[in-house]
Order: sequence, then C-alpha cells, then structure tokens
Amino acid sequence: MKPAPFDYVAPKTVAEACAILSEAGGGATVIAGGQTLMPLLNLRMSQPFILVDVNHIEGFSGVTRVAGGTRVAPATRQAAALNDETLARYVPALVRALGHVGHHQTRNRGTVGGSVALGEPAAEMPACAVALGATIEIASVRGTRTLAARDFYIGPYMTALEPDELVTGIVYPDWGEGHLVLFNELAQRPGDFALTGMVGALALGGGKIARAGLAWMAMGPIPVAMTEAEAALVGQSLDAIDVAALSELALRTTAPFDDHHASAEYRRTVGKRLFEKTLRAAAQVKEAA
Amino acid sequence: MQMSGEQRIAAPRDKVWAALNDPEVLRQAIPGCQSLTKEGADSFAAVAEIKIGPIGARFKGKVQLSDIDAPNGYTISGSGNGGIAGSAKGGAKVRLSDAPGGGTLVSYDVDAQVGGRMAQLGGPIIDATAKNLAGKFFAKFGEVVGGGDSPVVEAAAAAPATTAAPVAARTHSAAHSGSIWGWVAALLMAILVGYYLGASGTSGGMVSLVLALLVIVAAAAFEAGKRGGGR
Amino acid sequence: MSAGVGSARLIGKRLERKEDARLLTGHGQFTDDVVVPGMLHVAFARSQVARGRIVRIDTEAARDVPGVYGVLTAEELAKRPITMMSFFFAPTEVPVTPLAGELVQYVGDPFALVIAESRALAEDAAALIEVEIEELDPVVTLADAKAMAPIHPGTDGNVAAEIGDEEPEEEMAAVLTSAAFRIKQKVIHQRISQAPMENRAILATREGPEELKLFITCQSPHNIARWVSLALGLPSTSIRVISKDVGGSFGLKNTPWKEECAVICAAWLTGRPLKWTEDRWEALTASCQAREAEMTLDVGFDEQGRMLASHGVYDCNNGAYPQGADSNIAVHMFLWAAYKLPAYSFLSRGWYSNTNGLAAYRGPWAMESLIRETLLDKAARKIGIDPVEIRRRNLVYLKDQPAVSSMGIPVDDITPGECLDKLVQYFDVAAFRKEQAEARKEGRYLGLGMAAYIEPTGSAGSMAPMTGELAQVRIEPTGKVTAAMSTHSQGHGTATTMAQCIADRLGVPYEDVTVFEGDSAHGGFGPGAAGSRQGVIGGGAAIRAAEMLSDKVKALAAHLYNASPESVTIADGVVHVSGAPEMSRSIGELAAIAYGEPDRLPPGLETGLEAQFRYQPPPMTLTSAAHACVVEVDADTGFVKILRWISSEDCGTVINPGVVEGQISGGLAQAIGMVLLEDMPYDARGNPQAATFKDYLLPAISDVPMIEFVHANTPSKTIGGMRGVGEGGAIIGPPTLVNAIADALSPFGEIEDLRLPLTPARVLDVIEQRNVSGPSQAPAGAPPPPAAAPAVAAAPEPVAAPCGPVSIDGDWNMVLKTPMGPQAMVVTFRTSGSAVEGTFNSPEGSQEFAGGVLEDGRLRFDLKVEKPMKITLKYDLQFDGDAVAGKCKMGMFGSAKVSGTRA
Amino acid sequence: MSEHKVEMTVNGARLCATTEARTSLGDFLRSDGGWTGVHMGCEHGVCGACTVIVDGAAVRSCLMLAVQADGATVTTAEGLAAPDGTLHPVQQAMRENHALQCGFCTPGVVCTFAALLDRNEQTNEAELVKAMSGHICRCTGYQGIRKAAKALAEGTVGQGATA
Repeated sequence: MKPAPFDYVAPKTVAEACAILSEAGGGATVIAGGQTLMPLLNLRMSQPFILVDVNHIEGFSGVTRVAGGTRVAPATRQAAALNDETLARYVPALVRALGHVGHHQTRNRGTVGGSVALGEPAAEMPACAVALGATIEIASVRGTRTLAARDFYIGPYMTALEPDELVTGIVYPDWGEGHLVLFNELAQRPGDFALTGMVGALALGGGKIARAGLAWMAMGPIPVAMTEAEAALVGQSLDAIDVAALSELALRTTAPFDDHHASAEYRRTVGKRLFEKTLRAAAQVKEAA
Repeated sequence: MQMSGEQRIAAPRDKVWAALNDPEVLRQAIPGCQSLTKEGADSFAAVAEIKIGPIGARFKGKVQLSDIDAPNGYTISGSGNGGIAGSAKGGAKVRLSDAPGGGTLVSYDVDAQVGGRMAQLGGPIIDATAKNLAGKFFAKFGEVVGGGDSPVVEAAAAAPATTAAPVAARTHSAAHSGSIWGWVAALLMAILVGYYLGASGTSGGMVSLVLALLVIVAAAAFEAGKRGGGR
Repeated sequence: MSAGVGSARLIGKRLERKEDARLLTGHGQFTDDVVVPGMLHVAFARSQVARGRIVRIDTEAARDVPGVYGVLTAEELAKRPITMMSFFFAPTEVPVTPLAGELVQYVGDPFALVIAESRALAEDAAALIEVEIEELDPVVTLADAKAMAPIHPGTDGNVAAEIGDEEPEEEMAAVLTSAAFRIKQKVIHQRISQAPMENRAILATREGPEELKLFITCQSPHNIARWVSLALGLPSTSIRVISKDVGGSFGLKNTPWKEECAVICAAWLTGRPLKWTEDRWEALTASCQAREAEMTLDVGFDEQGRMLASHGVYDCNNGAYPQGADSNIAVHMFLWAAYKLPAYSFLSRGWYSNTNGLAAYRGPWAMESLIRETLLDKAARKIGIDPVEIRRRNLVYLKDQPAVSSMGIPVDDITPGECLDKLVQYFDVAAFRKEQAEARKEGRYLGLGMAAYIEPTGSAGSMAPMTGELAQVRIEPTGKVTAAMSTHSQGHGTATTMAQCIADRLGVPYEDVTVFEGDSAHGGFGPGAAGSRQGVIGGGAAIRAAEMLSDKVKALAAHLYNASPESVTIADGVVHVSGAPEMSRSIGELAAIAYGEPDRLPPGLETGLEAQFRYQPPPMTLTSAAHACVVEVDADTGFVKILRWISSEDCGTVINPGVVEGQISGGLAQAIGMVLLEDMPYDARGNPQAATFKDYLLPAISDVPMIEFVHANTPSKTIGGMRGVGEGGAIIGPPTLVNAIADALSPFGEIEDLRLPLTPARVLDVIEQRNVSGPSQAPAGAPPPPAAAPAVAAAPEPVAAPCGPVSIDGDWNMVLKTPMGPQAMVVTFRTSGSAVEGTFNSPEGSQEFAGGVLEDGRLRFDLKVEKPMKITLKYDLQFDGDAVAGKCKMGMFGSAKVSGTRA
Repeated sequence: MSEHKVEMTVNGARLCATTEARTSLGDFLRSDGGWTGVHMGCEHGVCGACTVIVDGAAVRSCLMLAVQADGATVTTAEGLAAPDGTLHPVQQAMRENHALQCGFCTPGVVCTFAALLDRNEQTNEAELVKAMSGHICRCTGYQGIRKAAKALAEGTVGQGATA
C-alpha cells in the first residue's frame, strides 16, 4: 500500500498554485490535510502526477469576520476550528459538527476546506456548508468565482470544481444572535462516517422562524438539502410546528444507499426519527428560554 | 450492476446517427484520451485518463459488437481495465427509434460488472451513481447533438428509489459542468472510439454501454474515497 | 483469589509484565523491524477475479522497471518445490501452491511475485504485470458450494471434509417428535478476519547452501521450523526461525501460507534476503479468514425443561485453500459436554468455495456455545422458566461427576454450574428484573443475558503438533536465573508468567529471572499458542523444572554446610540453613561454587546449576465459566449499548491476574465485535467487501465496558493447577451478548434466525417486525440437489460380486475422510478363505486388525483405535477390481467415506 | 517523481535524508530514521498504531508525507522516556495497568496520551478515553488502557496497579 510516484510542490501563493494546476491539465491533485487523500494515494485509487500542497500558501489558515458572515481559510485545521472563538460565536453549528469529524488525531491534520472540497456525502463539513448556505470561493488562472455550496456538489466526490480550480475560502453567512443549532448524527463508532445524520440552523424573528437551513448526511449521493422542509418551516412559530409532517417533507429529497452497514430503508426510517427528535429538542430549548 | 432506461435526444435520428458515427466529432469532444490503437480488423484499444475529484486511474478499453441491426440496434460488449484500481466489463442491448413528437429515442439495457479494488471499495453505491451519471451524460449528449436543447433524463426504469429527486434534479446543472462530461467522455473514448474506426453501421446507443462502464468505474472510485479510511 | 499450589509468593500476584518496558518505549522487535544487508522487498500481483483460468501472464514491463530484481511466476517458483501442509502436518487434500499456476481460486490469489529494492518499487512493477484470465462462475456462498460443481479439479464435490449422519437415527427422531417441547435454533455466522494489528510478515534469508534463517510473525518459531523443514523436505538443512515480538495472531499465523511460502522459495532460489510485509488491504483481501458457518440445532425437552435428545447440522465455508480442510468436529464434541443430554446426533460438513481459505480464530469451535446457549434462552422463554433455572436443571455439576458426555467425552473436574451459581450470587437478577420492568414503562429496553460453557485447554498428545512444553532453567554463575522456554507470546506475556512460576518455585526475586523464547534455536519444540495451552503446560513445566533446580541447590548447600537438605530453604535468592543464620549465602555464591569448584560438590552431583523438564499434561484440562451482561437497546435506532459485563470463571490457579483478566477481556472484545460489528461480506462475484478498517469494523474503546470479574477458581489436576484462558472470552462472549439483546427485544418478538452481526438494522427488523435491514447478503439457503451432496449416502449398497473370485491380498492406498481432513494410509490385506486380517500404516503409525469377513467383494471388519480416544472403527468396504470404496462408522462420530486403489 | 531533501528533529536528534515525495512520514521515520517504534498498522488512518507527535500534536504518520514534515519536531514512543530510562508517566501508567498485550498498537496510544497531557496536565479521563477512540487495540479489550487513563487523570501513577 505505497502510493504511485508523483511530484510534490508547495506553492506560497494562490497565483502560483493556480498556475501549477493549470499547467498540469488535470494531472494535479491538491492536498491540504490529506486525511482522506492519503488513504486514496496509498491504495493507488488516486494517482496524480503532481501533488500540490496548499498548506504553505499565505493566508490559507485562519478564521476571519467578513461582511455578513465568517470566512474560514481552506487549510484551517479542524482542531483549530473546533476551538475557534469566532466560529463558536457566529457559526456554532460548524463547531458542533467538527466534534464529530474523524478523531482527535485526524482533526490535528485534517482541514475544513479539504473536507468541504472533497464532497464526501456522509461527512459533516459538506453537509454544514449546504445547510448553512455557505459560499465557496474559487480561484484559477481564469480568475475567481464564488459558488453556493448548494450548487457545488454533484455526486459522491464529484463537485463543480474544474480541474484547474482551487478552493480559496468558505464563507458561512450569519444566522443571527440566538439562532438555533440543529445537529444529530448516528455512527456505529466515534469518528465513523454517519449512517445518517443532519445539521442545520433556524433563525428566529418575532417568535417565528425567519430562516431555515437544513441538510442530511449519508442520505444521498451528495449532502442533501432539505429544501421542502426549509420552506415549510419559515414563518412558523417553534411551538406550532408539525414535526411529523416536516420529517416527511425532509425525506422527500433523499436517496440513501444500501451498504453492508445499513440499508437505505434503515437510513430513511432512522433518519426520520433523528430529524423529529432533533427538531423537538430544539423547540423545547426555545420554550425553556 | 444493471441499469436500463431510455432517453430522448432532441435531434432527428439521422443526425444522432451521423454524429455518433463521426469519430472526429467524438475525438474533439472527448478529453482525456491518450491513445488509440487498432489491434485487429474489429478490435481496437484506447487509453484514457479518468479522474474524478482526487480519484482517478489510467484505463485501457476494448469493445466488440454483435447482433448488429443497423440502424435499429445491437448488442455491444466491452471492457475497461484500470490496472491496480480494478476493471469493468459488461454489455448492453441498445435500440434506436423515432421518438413520438420528434427526436430520437435511445433505449438501453446494461448489465456490467466491476472487479478489483473498485469492486471492493465501491459498494452498492455503484448502481445509484451509475444512474446519476447516466442522467448527466444524456443531458450533455443531448446538448451536443441537439444543439443546446438539453433534455432532462427520464428516471431509469425498474430502478430502486435511489434515483429519486436530487439525482434527476441535479442533472441539469450537471450538464453545465465541463469536467463531468469530460470524465464521462473519457472512458467513452477509452472503450468506444476504437470500435468506430473499425466497424461500420453503428448507432448512438453504444454510448450507453460505454457510459455504463465508465459509470461503474467512476462510481466505485468515488466510493473508494469514502471507504479509503481517513477523513 | 486462589493462588493454587503451596505457599505461593509470586504465583497469583498482579506483577508488571517483563515485556512492557520494551514495548512501551518502541523497542519491540517485530518482523518488519528487522533489516539485514542486501535485503530486497517483495510485492505480489493478485487475481482480481474469484475464479478463473490463467491464459497469459506478461511480466516484461514489470521486469523493466529500474530497481526491480526479478519477477517470479508459479512456473519459475516451482523450481524450489514445497509441499504445503495443514496445521496437523497432513498433506492438503487439494494441492496448495504458493503462487497460482493454472487456476486462480479467490480474489487476491497471488499469481506473480516481484522482487525490488523497495516495497514501493515492487508495487509499481506489480501494477505493470498484465494477466489475461478466463473468468469462471465463482462459488461464493455455502449455498453455491452445495449447488455448484466442484471448484477443485479431481474432487468429487465441494465437500472438503464431512462427518456424521444426515438424519437423526429412528429412535432419536422418535424422541424429538414426541418431546413435550421441541426447540430449534439456527445461527448464520458471518465471516471474520482475525485482524491482528501486526499483519503477516516474513524475512527469509538463505545463508549459504545449507542454512535457512526466517524472521516471521507466527504462533511458535519451533512449529514453523518443523513445518517448513517438512514442507521443503530439507532435514539436512539448518532452519532457524526467529520471532521475538508478534503483534497478535488469534489463529491466523499458525502455519506459513501461500505468500510466506512463496517468499521462502523465492529467497531459496535467488539467494537474496527477501522481506514481505503484508499491508492491510492484502490482509483483508487475501489473508485466511475464519468462522463463516451455518448451524441448525434441534432439541427435545420434557415438561420440566430437561433435555431428552438433540440433532445438529453444521456447515462451514472452508474457502478455496483452508489451513486444513475442516468440518469442525469439535463443535459437536463440546456442544453438550457440560450438559446432561442422553442422545445427540449430527452432520458436519466443510465446503470449498472461491473465497479466502479458512484458518483458526480464537475458539474455532465456538459455534457450539453460541447456538446452545441462545437456544436454551429461547427454550426458557417458550417453556416459561427462568434462563438460570433451565441451565441448573441440565448442567453437569461437580456432584454429578465423573460423567461421560453423550459424545463419549469423559467429563470430570468441570464447574460451569458452580460458576453460574457464583454469578447469580454476585448479580442480583431479581433487582434487575424490577429495573427492567420500570425501564420498559419509559420505553427503555434493558436486557440481561447469561451463558455457561466449558472449554478444552492445555491439550497435548492427541495430535501431531500438540506436544508438551519444555522448560530449561539455570542459575547463572552470577546468581541470576535464566530460562529457555518452548512457549511463545503473541501478547500472552509468557515471559512474565513463566518467570513468575520459576521465581516462585526457586525462591528468587521475580526481577532476577529472565525468560528467553521466540527463537527455534532456544528451548525445545512446542506448538506455541494454540488451544489455550501455554499457561497450563508451560507453567507446569516451569514450576517442575524450578523445583528440580531448587532441590539441586539444597543438595549442594546441605553438603557444603553438613546440613540435611530438609533444613535448607531458599528465599529472595538467599539460601538459609535452619538454625544456622550465619550460614546463609546468596544463591550466587553457591552458583560460583557449583560451576567453578567441582571438588566441593557432593559425589554424583553434576557441576553447574541447571535443570530441564518437559511436561506432558493430561490430554486436556477443562476450563469452565458463566458470564452475564446487561444491555440497553435503543428502540428507535436499533443501537445496542453494553452497560455491564460480569465474568465468573474457573481458570484454576491464576499465575498473574492482570494477564488472566487481559486474556478474558480481549476475547470478550472480539466477541462483542462478532456480535455487533465485524463482518467480511463477499459480493456475488466473490469480491471481499470490507477491504479497509473503515468497512471492517473492529471494536473501539467505546464498544467495550469495564469487565467485572468473579473468580471462581478451583485448581486443576495439572502441575500448578492452571486452566487455559486464552480463548474463553471469544467463546462464551457471543451467546452472553446475544441473549442479553434477545431479552431486551423480547417485548417485540424473537430473533428467529440469528444472523450475525446484529447490525442496528437487523435489530430493528425484530423491533418493528418487518424487513428494515433490506436484502440479505448471506447465502439464500438453496437446498442442494441430491447429486451435489455426496455425503454418507454415497456409501455403497452391497452390489453383485464381479465375476470370478475377488483377490484383495496385498497393499492398497486408501484415504479416510476424517473430521480433520483426509487421512492417507496404506492397508495390507491378508485373506485365507473369507477370513481377512491386515495392517494399517499411516503417518501416525501402524495398526493390525483381524477377524474381517469378505463376502462377494464386500469386506467388513473392526479396527480398535486408542488415540486420540478409545473408539472402534467399523469398516464396510466394497472392492471392484483395483478400486475400493465404502464407509467407516466411527462410533458416535457417524460415518466417514473411504476410497482407495491397489498400490 | 520528485526527490526531496528532508530535515527534521526526531526525538531530539537531527534526521536529514533525501526521499521520494511519495514516502509517508511513518515509512521515512522507520526506514531512514530507524525509529521502528512507529508501527504501520493499516496505512489508511484508522488503526492509529502509527501515531506520532508532530510539533506537539498527535497525528497519523501514515497520513502525512515525509516532505510535509520538513523542519518539524517529531516525537515517537522511543523519545518519551527519560535518558536514564525512566518511563514517561503515560508509559508507567500503562505498564502498571497491563494496558498492552502484543504491544503493536501501543506506541501510537502512548503518543496520543503523551501529546494530550504534555499540552494540558489537567486533561481529564473522558478526554483521554475520547482520544483513544482513534486507536484500535485488538488484544486488551481496552481495560488496562481505561485504567491507565484514569490513573493519569487522577495523578495516581506510580501507586501500583489498579485491581
């Protein structure tokens, strides 16, 4: 289990990195934390000609406040993000989810941006980006663009990122003071990918739900946004929501898989309960407050 | 994996036919193709670099054709070998017909198998991803042949619920992603193009076989990422 | 806790392990850590299909890779012939070659070997080997094996080994049908990967024409040296096997298998030191695996829940190249050994398939406890009595002993009932039932599971490799004590426990004793860790050798100080003469005299201070236990949380509680894995589906609770009184946990067929009484067509005699299909009229028989066998020209097929 | 395939060598550094046996390239005990509590615990056990490891085994 040979470069600037990706014409692969990529390299399921290490790019690590949101630089370590005060205050859902990403040892190396860019449908980071309505900043020699996380994911490990493009940041919009965080995940062992799980946020205004962002983990080929449930939630007051009806709506957009850990039917059945349990808990939190 | 479905291509049958019989069109359309070599009268080999996200491999492909009933359909069988990553082989029964209300109806029944690490690491996600990519392929194909008119794929027949909303729903936007078409096309090239150079009287349907093979290869590889282990 | 014999000072103490300072600081020596000059690395090219015919292998591109030393295929490797054998040193029924030549028989089957300057380069080259394989339909499941044609050319079916009778005999069938309660249980056991943390590894170096040195991760360097010497047919070659630290084995590393043998042959042919370290993908794809089996058990009970009769049918998947074709007779031997059951009959079969070969795994016969103990709980629920009570009514208590089991096993010195009684004294069942009832009102589903069992340990003398153990102990001139032991640790801590035994018996500080093992050049032959034996036999050897050495020291001291040996004592390394404290001397001073001043020794006492003892224990020593565990099942998700686990075991004298509890806990963790997590499924094409640890789920720290121990120990009849504990946890753990889950689920329904692992989805199947877990990947139990079951039915009916009188005089090569695979033998018949006598010659020895009767070419005679147990074999053979076929009725083991030809 | 000159400090000693880009930190430490206490158990980041301490944090050495550790300070199980051989408290706690059997996963476990405790002496038992979920031990059933974590958190190391 040794990787096939490859070249290694560690550019210091985004421009440098983009130039390399462009020249490589699809033969390059970007490594940030490498906690998913390295197993693929060792198994020779990934055989790039050039490995582009973005860990040394200026400003590629850290959390900053931007207009209307919080920006996480792509090579920010998951462990650092987990303990970041800005994130704890403005993007608590992300912090909740980070505690479930892999293990202590992999979070010390793994990055937020790497996980977002890979698009593992059962992972926490892509689901968070979709649920919270994050924007993904992308650069290439052709210029820069931004893409909504909801347009970023196409299939398992398949994203809208072109071979010559690089993720340069993820911006999580503010959900406002006192917004509710929804997170629940079911995994057989700590650090395993979810059998099913959900993450989301509810912004409140005047006792009613002003904004809702919800997404599933492991319920389809991509992190699945609960678009219909979101729409139904907006305008309702927490204590009046029909959780059972909502969970039906939430399931509509899913397409879970069978594998030998869990059947699609299991994921649907338990995912629905997870959703209802999580929403009821959130509602109670509010009532208590 | 098994996959069956049908797809309306927004173009007259002769145009679909011609486009699919024009190696030049394909050669231009297909990125990632590294070489084409004729190995015999009706046997060709092609090599293409498939890459999806970080996952990829160098594939060698071959195809054979049987039960030719031009221009109505045939059975095609082929294989793609990705070395240590694994291999895919299979066949498809393909039919072309005029679609009611214009255009061409391509219907296909694919039965293919994947081997090697991809089969071990791929898991049952293969079927769903195959249908997912089938939609994307046809959306793009319709775009190319139909000149911009990009039909949405109809859900494959007799498919489990795994082809539900998001899959189809995403098809359209997928069509605008060059990379997807590229990778779809790459194995299409790998396994198919060789054939065109040798065989006469063919039809567009064979695309779906090659598609299926790529799909399997790619799908398994996707899942490999998930199964690879780390985070 | 019982310290066992004598006034133990060190035996029974929770001492720190001798091994740990080395291992904790990263200074262990595992096989991959060893580097020798000129060493090259090996990688294998492996089949991507489960079954096929190799058409063409093109290695040219691989050979051209810079840094590649060579590429070998089966043809080239065959220049160094090797005869691969089972764990019992018996030739395999189906020839096993290190590399696949004509046929590939499982995914991962190696067909070429690359030698290069680094492992990475070797893998680069292996990836460039082009192979064309004509794919054949694979035989994957037990159902496939029963229904499809044989995978191995020249075999008459996929049956690798079989024993017993298809149907219960009439009287038993009658008892079962007329029983007040008739309970059936079916278990479908998944395939398990032993998954030691250290994968297989070997470094083979040929040192000149006459010496072979192997560094290999194994279960006994002595056993490997013996196996390799026989396999290579090199008695004249010095073979040294070194295996200092081993990262676990659990049965996998009993014998070198395909890859190790390939490396040995390649090293012999090339003359270069070759290292192969298996990576985890290889380990989960191509290493031998374990367990996959199906069993149905049928038991008749009377109104009081007492057992009347039972019939069991067991099938296990041997894969393509098992480390010994196996129908697992031990399952039936021990199924009811601890229970009062008048009559038991069975059929047991092992099947070949295009999957990885079967190897041992901690308690290979564990199915017996799993199916029996889960059936008893099912029976208790159906009959309406307490699970503890149904066991009390049927278990063999001390007061019932000695007894003989329905399978003819002498049952003595076992205490499963007593362990169960101690268990329920410790655990308040009534209080739990209250708590359980309360919890159910809140929608919380608690469950209590209990199980009892006995286990054969410390076995020696019945099978070729299963010998006694040797202890060679000496007091060095420095006064320090060193011992060369035939034992070997893969984590067992034998260097610690053996040192405790020696220090205890010799009267020296534990710190002063060093134990050497792990090198076939040290100590004597021992099979190592196989069957929970080293503590029992090695411990006994160490104790007796130390006592012999102690006597020698006392004799010397008595002579030097004109005292009587009885007045001499040794404590903390100092020799005392009672009543004469001024004469106390350190053991070192006496050692200096013993080695250096022969004149001062008493006449007849040899110089030096050394003693050795090879302990031949009783054929087997039985360990007993009863366990309980408490679980909570989440009715929404099907997740199982283990809340408590209590072990009440009788493992005789405890040498080191830390080591004993460690063995039991480790086995229990593996039991938890088997019930809840671990699974190695194959797809329809024979691809193993759990190729990484992301898919093959090993228990993590969160899956295993703190284990509570109730030591119910009674010394055994061995020297030192130990009983084996190596495998027990993995045997009794699964039924204990399954019973707890079944108890928690009882408000919803029964777990009808027990299919492992009990994934959350399968638990929901029971809770919701519908199919949540989806399409089952396990064998669809298609009944085999009659033709495909050449079982006992194949025994010949007496047919009309061939024309003319049959002469059977002379030598015949015959094969008996025994539970341990086919046994080859040469039989010489001597006839006078219809009377026949003759001689059996087999590797185990020679045996005469007489009183045979020959009629119309049908020969019937009895053969009385003493080993491994007293049994009369009734042969019924039909001769036809130069061929002979028939069956051999082996007492309660049922019938086995016999076939042969004239020599 | 590019080769790189890599220099790092391992257990206080300088390790400088030229290696292929594809060489993992774990393989580099073993083959170029001779630090064979680093055990490669799965090479895909699950088992944790290869865990080492890089710049103060426990990481998988199979999921990091040697070239990525250029300039780093690395500690392996070999580097934890005092020069006079006195065991690190983590090693002592594990020895006292029989927290290992075959010892293959052990160096990784030791590194994870040591990194946590050296960063924060107040690390509690729960945190240690949670971090342990990143390691697979096939032998012990984690009993001694739990006891060791308890002893480390409660500062009772050196007071002998917990029965």
